[in-house]
Amino acid sequence: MSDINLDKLPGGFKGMSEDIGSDQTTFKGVNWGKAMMWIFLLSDTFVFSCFLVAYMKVRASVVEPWPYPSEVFALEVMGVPVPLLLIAIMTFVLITSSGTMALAVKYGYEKNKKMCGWFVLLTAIGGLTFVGMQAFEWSKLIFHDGVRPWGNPFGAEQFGAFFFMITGFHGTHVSIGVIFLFIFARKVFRGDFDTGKRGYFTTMKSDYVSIEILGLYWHFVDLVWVFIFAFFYLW
Amino acid sequence: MFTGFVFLAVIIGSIIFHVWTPWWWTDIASNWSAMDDTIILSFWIGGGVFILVCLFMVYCIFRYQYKEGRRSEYKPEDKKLEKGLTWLTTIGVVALLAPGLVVWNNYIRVPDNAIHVEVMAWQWGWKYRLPGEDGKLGTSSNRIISDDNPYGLNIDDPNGKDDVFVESNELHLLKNRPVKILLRSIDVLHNFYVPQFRSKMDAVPGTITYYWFEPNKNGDYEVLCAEYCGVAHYAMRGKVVVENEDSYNKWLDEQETFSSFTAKNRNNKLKEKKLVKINNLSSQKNSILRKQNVR
Amino acid sequence: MSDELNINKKKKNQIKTKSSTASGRGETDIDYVRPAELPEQDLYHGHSFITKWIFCQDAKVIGIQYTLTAVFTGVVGLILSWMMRMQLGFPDLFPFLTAETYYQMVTMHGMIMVVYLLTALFLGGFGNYLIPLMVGARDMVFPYANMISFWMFFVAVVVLMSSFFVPGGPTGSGWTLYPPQAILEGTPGSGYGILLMLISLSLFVIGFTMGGLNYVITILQARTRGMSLMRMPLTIWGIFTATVLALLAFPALLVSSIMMTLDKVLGTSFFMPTIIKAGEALSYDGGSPILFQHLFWFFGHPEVYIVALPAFGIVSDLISVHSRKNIFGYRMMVWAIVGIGALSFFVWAHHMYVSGMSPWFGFFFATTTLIIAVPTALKVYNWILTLWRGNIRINTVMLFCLGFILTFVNGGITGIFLGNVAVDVPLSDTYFVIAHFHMVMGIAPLMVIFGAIYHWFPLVTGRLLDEKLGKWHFWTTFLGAYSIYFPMHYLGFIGVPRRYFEMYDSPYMTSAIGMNEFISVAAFIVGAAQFIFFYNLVKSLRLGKPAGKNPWQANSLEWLTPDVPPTHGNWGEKLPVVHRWAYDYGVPGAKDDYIPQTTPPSEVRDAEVEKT
Amino acid sequence: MTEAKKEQTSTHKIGIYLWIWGLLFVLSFFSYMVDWYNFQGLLRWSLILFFMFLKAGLIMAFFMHLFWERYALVNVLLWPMTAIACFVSLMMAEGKYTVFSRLFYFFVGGA
Ligand code: HEA
Ligand code: HEA
Ligand code: CUA
Ligand SMILES: [Cu+2]
Repeated sequence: MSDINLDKLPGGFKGMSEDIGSDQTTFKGVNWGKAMMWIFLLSDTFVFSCFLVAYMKVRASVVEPWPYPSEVFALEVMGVPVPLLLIAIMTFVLITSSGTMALAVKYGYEKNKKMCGWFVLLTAIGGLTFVGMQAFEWSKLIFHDGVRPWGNPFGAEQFGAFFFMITGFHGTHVSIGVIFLFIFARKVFRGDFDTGKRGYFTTMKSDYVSIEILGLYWHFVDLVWVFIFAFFYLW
Repeated sequence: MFTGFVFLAVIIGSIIFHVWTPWWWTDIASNWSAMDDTIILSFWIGGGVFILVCLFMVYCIFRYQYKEGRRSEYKPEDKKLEKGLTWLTTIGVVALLAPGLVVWNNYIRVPDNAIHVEVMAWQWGWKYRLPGEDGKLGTSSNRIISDDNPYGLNIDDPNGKDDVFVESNELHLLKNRPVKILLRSIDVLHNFYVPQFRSKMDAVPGTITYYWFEPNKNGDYEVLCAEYCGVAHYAMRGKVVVENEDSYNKWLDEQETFSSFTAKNRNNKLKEKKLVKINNLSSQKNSILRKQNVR
Repeated sequence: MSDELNINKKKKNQIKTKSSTASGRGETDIDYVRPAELPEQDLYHGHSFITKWIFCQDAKVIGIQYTLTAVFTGVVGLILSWMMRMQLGFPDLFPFLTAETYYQMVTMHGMIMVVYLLTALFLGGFGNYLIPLMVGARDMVFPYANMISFWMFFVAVVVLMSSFFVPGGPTGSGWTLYPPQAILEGTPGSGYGILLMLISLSLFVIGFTMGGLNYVITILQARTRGMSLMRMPLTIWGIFTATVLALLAFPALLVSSIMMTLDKVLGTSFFMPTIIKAGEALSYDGGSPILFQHLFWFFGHPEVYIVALPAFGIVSDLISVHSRKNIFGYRMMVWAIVGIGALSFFVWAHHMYVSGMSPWFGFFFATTTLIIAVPTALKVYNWILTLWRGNIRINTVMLFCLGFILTFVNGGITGIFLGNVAVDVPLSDTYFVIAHFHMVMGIAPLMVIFGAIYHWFPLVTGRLLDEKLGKWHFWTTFLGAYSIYFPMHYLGFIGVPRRYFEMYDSPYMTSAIGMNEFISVAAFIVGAAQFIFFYNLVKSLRLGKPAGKNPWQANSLEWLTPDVPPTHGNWGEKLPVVHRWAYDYGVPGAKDDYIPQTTPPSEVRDAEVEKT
Repeated sequence: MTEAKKEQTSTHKIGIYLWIWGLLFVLSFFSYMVDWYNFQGLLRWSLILFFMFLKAGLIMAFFMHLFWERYALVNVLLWPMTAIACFVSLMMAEGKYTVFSRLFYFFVGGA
């Protein structure tokens, strides 16, 4: 992609001012698609931040008691309620999938078709598991505990509303990610990225960078979960 | 040429309009003359800048109109000039901001001797509630508003017993006595605004907002709703009467208090029905207050 | 600004000496530009009518599509403003104007003008057309997403317009859509109208994000050789910063739209506290209306700069070209744009001084708000200092620029009134605010748009617009609009609140009847004057004077394409190579009074260019 | 964008990913423990936020490769967060103000 040798460019803040002062590209050695994904994620960060800010503001200002999440989300294991058990498992699943994604990206860099493909597939399965558990959690809350967006038996109404909205929005991100992971797993195995096959819609050539870009998205989904976990479940 | 003259005319016309305008603010009837003063200050500084900048522009139009063969000056940057202008502007901004903040500081600090008045806004009208002898308003809740309890007062709150209901859109105020307006809304946003008092604030359902002023001129004033609240927003008017002690007390005596109101409605089984619920609620409130402190 | 961008350049002062003695240096070295970092872009060439003109991936076509759609919505907004003015100036004359319809018109007028006209026109229209051309790219970096972006916008407009035809009509909640009122009965269009509005806004945001990513990445990653950020025309800086603002501010709008939709449809209580309607408590409880206002203005304030910054950028270029002088203090201009952009995320609650938010916020937001005046002031100074000692062509384009400066300074200063929290208390929610933002947003950026259209029409069509009609258009629009809004401030002083369907008989308000009539008449005239403009556009499209290449003797890249109007791919065989900034006008020692960006130093050896 | 010469994008040893992976598990476990042991008050909040930011930082720095990216990109991504920080802190203040006035003027069941 580029003739410049990144290792020869100065790093740190000096490198930054030179990159910004330079022509052609500001982010040296960063592929267009990757730059776009980063900026998109920045924008998406603002979306999630706004959700969380709204949640914090409302939670800080309701006078009804806020349901106690570690009890609401407890699971019974052999008769003993374990707080946040499911959430803990979900967190671990998501982190696991993030790890496999990181490895997929690594093998993508190395153009290792087989390993890359398998790890992408693994990630997809991890994501699917997460979504499945989330579906379970939702149905438990809805059918078992009677939590609704407009009310719940435990306390402040907004609990259910924010819960469904925020995890729903996050879950949508995960689901979209899963779909793309499967598509890209297929592409990797088919060898699109080795032959540079042209995309169906965009007519652009395929490249292993796509795996890295997809990886960014997937890690971001994990990142958001870190914040949701802290602010929603632990608060 | 023509262009320059028209622009000049626009500037001069603006000044003339400003000086001779028949449309100006209403005579002030409260203590907030400081707001008027800051506006005047803003006019001097802002207007001055406007005139200077635009006159300079007009000068340039006249002086540097296109001439075949003339070269413009080539001077990409003048650090000194730019620095100077930055400082000048900063000074201007500070000169405007500082008095503004002082006035705002006064605006949000209510004097201790202010009478508390609850303004209750609804689509589309106003009602008021005054504290009784004790000078305190009782707590309330929109949830329990009903014909029996039009202000949704907490029956268990002793402060509320002697509260005075003013179930009309006309409010009387004492001259030269600060009032703290406590704004309450039962449906949507409204804003209690009397141009002559200069001050305003939104009434927000789900919370209580406030502002204060000291009326200092007797008379009748029209209340306008200054926050869009639906189709009849423009028609949501009220009336404030500022008067002296005697007539004020006379008016006050004509109003009903909460206890007389409930007494009148005793047969409406208000007590039995509501008290139970309210007792539950107030014990809940304490537990929440405790929780809030814990977590 | 004609130094070589040598990769190994060391110290700044060294460059200065090097470039000021440019003529003394060896040929190869002077014209050195570093090798291309990027391979040629893959372009998709449409073959059928549909792929060439409808689902087209060429940014120029997309830009025109955006422009036409936006102007269409603008005309709708204009007609709505006419009807509003009919009611305000001559109440009772038009019985079909009820309070309901009036509020629906106010709302649609505000929203259309701000979001669907100005935002779409500046970023979608000018952005698409100019960015690739001005930075020397063949197209946007993701043409496909760019195409989708326009069609999303188109659907958003269709959804918005369809709300005129649903039962209950469009929403009448004011363009700020404040709950609880927006979704309760008592506000017109609180059923389908508000839903369609929220859906349309969400679509707009999603569509815009796709376009916005394109603009940002194209500017950051796809510039041609020699085009450093500090050589970009200010137009690009303005559009770039505005796009970044949009990408970061629209999320708040999206989130608040989603939450309000849920409140409306599912009965959640995000923004809805306990509400008594007709003596009954609704099922809502515990929500916070002020939260919506924070979210809205966290979007809304950047939004007003989203429409202002591109105007700032474009007007800088227009002024520079038509006064044949380099823009004064280019560096400062860039920093000011970026600084205004950054600051605009810290001032949002100045729209909420009297909203009942925590009163302590007043101090913080008044301070940040007034700080913005400083970079803005610098921009104003630099515009007029660019005129100073220039060689000013007073043509239609320049007239619009001058009109912009005057109205912008006027509106900006009334903004300072409002930003100063104690002054805002009496003036908030009165016609003073209306006058402020029409001056600074309704006229000033529109002046720039008109100027820009007169300026770039020859590029797009190859023909010049008619100057005579243009001057008529300018004078009626400028003088007319000024006489609409200048007196309007004084309505605000009297205390007339905004969003009043009728003034009734308050003594101090009825004193303004005459003024209202005058304003209305002026508004009709100004609106009608736009048809001169449309006539001019249509006429000149076929009969205008052929412009030839570079009719304004401008420096920036868009005029330097091999074909005028530029074709798909913009640059023919080879991408241009840039050797200088876009403002080398009137350089001493040079033969012409302008040196295009592509001219290598060796061709203008005697020019004493300064590095800026 | 087509003929990508990927050589310069140096790949990293697999070890580093595994390390980070492990760390993330450990940190998640710790933050879970905060709830398990039911810490309260300031301690709870400092721990929650500490683990949160640490986890987020690790993911961004290593999994998303920000650590190896050039400063131009890193700074572009991180500075906008100040706006969010400002928004968050002001909204917390606002929330406190609202709850204060609600408790002061209303009694529960109201609001
Ligand atoms: C393009 C759009 C645009 C722009 C650029 C601005 C610019 C500014 N605006 Fe405006 N504003 C709006 C669009 C815009 N505004 C809209 C749409 C609304 C109403 C929304 C609604 O409620 O419906 C609004 C409302 C609004 C309010 C809320 C009023 C209210 O509802 O009570 C406030 C308050 O602070 C405000 C302030 C400012 C300030 C301080 C600036 C500053 O950026 C201005 C800076 C410019 C200058 C100051 C002029 C140049 C400077 C000099 C020549 C130097 C010398 C000056 C001094 C020393 C003072 N605006
Ligand atoms: C950019 C924004 C913009 C523009 C251009 C306008 C243009 C006009 N506006 Fe409006 N207006 C708003 C934004 C704008 N407005 C907003 C945000 C509100 C607040 C809404 C609310 O309270 O919710 C408002 C509210 C508002 C009110 C207050 C209503 C009320 O509070 O009760 C009034 C009253 O007179 C008014 C009048 C006018 C008039 C007479 C015009 C014009 O007629 C002025 C003259 C027209 C022009 C100068 C040209 C118009 C442009 C085009 C037709 C497109 C042209 C094509 C190309 C560019 C190629 N507007
Ligand atoms: Cu009540 Cu407007
Ligand atoms: Cu603003």
